[in-house]
Amino acid sequence: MASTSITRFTAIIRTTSVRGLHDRSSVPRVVDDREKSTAKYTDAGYTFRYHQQGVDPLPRIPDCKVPVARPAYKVRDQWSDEAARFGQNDYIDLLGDGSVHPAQLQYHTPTWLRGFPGQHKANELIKLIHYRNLYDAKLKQNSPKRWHELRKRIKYLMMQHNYNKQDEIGRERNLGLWEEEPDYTYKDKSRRSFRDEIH
Amino acid sequence: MFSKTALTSLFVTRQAPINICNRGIANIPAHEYHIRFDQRVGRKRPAQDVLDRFKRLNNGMWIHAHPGRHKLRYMKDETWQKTSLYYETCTKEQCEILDKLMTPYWLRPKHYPNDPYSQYHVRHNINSPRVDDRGNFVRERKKVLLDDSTSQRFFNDC
Amino acid sequence: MSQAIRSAKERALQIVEKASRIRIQDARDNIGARTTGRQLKKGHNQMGHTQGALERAAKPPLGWIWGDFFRPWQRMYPGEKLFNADINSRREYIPLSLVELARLIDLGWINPRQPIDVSTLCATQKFQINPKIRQCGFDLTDEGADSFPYPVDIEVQYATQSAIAAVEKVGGRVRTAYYDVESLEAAVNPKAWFEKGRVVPKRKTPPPSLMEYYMDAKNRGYLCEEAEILKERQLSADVRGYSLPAEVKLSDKAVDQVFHGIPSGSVVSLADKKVFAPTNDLHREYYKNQRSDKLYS
Amino acid sequence: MLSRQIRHLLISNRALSTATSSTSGSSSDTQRPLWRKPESPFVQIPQAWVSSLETIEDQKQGLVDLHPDIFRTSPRIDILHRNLTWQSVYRNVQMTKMLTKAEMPGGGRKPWPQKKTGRAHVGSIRAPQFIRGGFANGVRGPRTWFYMLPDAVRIQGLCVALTLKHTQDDLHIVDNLQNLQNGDPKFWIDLCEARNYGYSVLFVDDADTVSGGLAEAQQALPWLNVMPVYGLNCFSLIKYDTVVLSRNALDRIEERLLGHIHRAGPMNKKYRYMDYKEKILQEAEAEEHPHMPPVV
Repeated sequence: MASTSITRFTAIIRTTSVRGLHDRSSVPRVVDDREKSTAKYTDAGYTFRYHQQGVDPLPRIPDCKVPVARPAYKVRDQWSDEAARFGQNDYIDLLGDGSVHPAQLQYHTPTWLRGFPGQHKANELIKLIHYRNLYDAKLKQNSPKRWHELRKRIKYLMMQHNYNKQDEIGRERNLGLWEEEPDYTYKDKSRRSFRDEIH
Repeated sequence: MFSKTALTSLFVTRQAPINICNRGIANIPAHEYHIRFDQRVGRKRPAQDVLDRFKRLNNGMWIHAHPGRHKLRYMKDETWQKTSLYYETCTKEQCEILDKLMTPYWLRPKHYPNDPYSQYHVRHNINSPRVDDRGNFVRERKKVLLDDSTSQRFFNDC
Repeated sequence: MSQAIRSAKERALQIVEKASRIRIQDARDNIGARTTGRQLKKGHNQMGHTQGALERAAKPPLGWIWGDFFRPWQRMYPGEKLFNADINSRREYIPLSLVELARLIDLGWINPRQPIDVSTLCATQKFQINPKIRQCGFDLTDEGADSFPYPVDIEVQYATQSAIAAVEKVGGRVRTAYYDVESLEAAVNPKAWFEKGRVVPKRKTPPPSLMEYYMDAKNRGYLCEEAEILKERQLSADVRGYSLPAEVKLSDKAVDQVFHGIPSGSVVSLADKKVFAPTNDLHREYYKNQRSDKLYS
Repeated sequence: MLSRQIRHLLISNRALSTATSSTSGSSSDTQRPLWRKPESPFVQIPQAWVSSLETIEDQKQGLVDLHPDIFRTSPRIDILHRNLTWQSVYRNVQMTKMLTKAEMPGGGRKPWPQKKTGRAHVGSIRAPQFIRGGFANGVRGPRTWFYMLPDAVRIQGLCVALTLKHTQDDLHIVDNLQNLQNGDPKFWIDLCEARNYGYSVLFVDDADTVSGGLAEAQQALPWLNVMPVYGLNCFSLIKYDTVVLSRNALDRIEERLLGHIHRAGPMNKKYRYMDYKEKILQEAEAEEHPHMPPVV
């Protein structure tokens, strides 16, 4: 009994020490959380003070009476009206009669973003193009400055994604934003220039 | 570099070499080489110059014509006269990168009646996985309500 | 724990039963369900040899594998018009083999005693047809032609000769019929069409390029005369060597009709379960005339 | 290939045999026809007591059969986890927008000459290295985390949550929730205490509204809540210690969930913004300014 416990103890010691030596060279393995296993505590909040006596002062200027800035203390009520009903109607398209979808119930989001897929590459660009396509006329007419800025931003992002970031080469995610279409016309390579129209 | 596949039934319909102008590509606008995001809808566009030159078969393989097949034909030998008219298959790496340049429309298997390529849409004796990471068949058509053994018996397409 | 045979599910539930109440913070993913890849070598995430090459050197063009940057490999091959040039004018069909049809009937998705057409097949939710990208309907293919048991009355958009023969061998009936884009859209999803309150469209006559196909009795085209088709049936039976049983004819659609029993030009109310026929003379006249599908050649 | 008629025969045989095996000493409630009951002999049919909420003590009125596909599925905690994560994340919106160099006012002039000043070479006072400059790679604009889980996962998540509640004896069935006599909070506290309902209770009913004693109690007690069937979700099912279903709600839940489990179309139907775009924008028209576009 004792011998088994001792071997177990040594095993533990050995694993920890090996891990401490070279952690990154291990074979990729199934772990609970990779970040957790690799991240080390570099700062435990302790400042070494070998020659100081007494208690550390609070982080403030001496004799300054201004309290340390920190977020206000808040009590979260688990059973307030919103918290108690959190998540209600998330399954309404399955459990209801099928006429309502949770995407329609996102009343806290701006109207043009309700139900718009939010997690994908080049999200900002696609979002802005969507905004532009919806409000182009209004923008031009009533807030030309913002229209200009939007144009600038779209142009910048377009350059960014087409030239600088090369991550759009890859499988396109089906975001449900576009109809499927061939989008191709054969170009006759024997033409003198692409501008020549052949009829 | 290439694996040659004889697509013999296809080159029958080929135009006579004389009719083809042997001019190279002239002044294709620069954006066709670079732009992948479409301004209007904000999505990737299929690479047009790939679609001009390559064809994707339903089994995920790409084929292209033999480069230089119309050049100096009179100088070349009999075997070359014949084999230069075959289509060639791309390598695996090339197929993968061409797939990446396409939109989902072009990656979808399509069925046309009287398709001259119909014999080449299936490939047998391949060991690579039948499904991709999402469980969709890579090389074969998805059958409706058919189990695997029945589908093997009737279709023999994988 | 009892020694009776238990499924893994029951054993898992037994553990849950003994456990304390499961709270939100107890829900977690399976261990190993999400693992991230690890960078094995420093250079693996770099598009160039060095970071500098990535930052300021010329980037290869799209899809580059070999070749120089101005003439990468994919631009070294000659263009081929036969490959994709006609993509915008090609007609795509959804393949429907006889095995799959038999299987659908076996499992009760389709009633063989009713006439089968596009709406019947699409109502099984096993097929997706998008008329907007020139998918023109179903192509009846001949896989499983040897053992097709059901005498069905089926209307498809395209059919191979052997599939036609296989259906007719057991006394079935095949017709190939053309649906234009609008009527196919209505036939694919009738519920959405009716809910929008749209008028049941009239099927247009096929474009010139398809006229020949649908006028040919060999293909059992819907524009042929019955006598010719009868002759062809007999002919194919003689050639293939089977005796021709009596044909089932479950119902006949008019040449311009989309749904069985609903005349074109009418409006369908799903709430009242009623079909409203047009009373205005102008409308009636409009839906009486035969029109050709001029949208495509 | 099994023809439909034969399968029907098999199903009816099985139903008869199970019914005969489990009729011992229970009321007529037990023989509830379960739609598409699994044919496997290893499947246990879960059962629950039906009681009434009129008295403090739990008076059993009979047993009721529950559908094993819903109330006796394998306890996939990971699927439940996916559902809970989705529920807490998908509605998030971030309204912060950090302005870029281009969007900050001014900054068009070169602040000092390029060379010979001894200072850094700068083109604009709104460059990102300036305090009060624009932000590079900042948080941009209203950002959503919206995505939809596949239907199959959401349905299975609901089934798992209901299964967990049932196996841990936290799922109770009552005959009626509407128009109860007693609305006194003391009565409801005693009731929950006597029946060992735990800290919080969720009542689920078929109807949209609830009236009578339960409505009053719900007003008074924050940990006691009522939900319609269509409001049911994984988060609430797990958050509340006890879930009480009415008979109507039970029938409706089984109807809806089984309808989806056995539906004809694909279970992983893609959520497409296109399909809902028109409806959403139409609904939002009233909120919009007639001339000005919304602020980004």
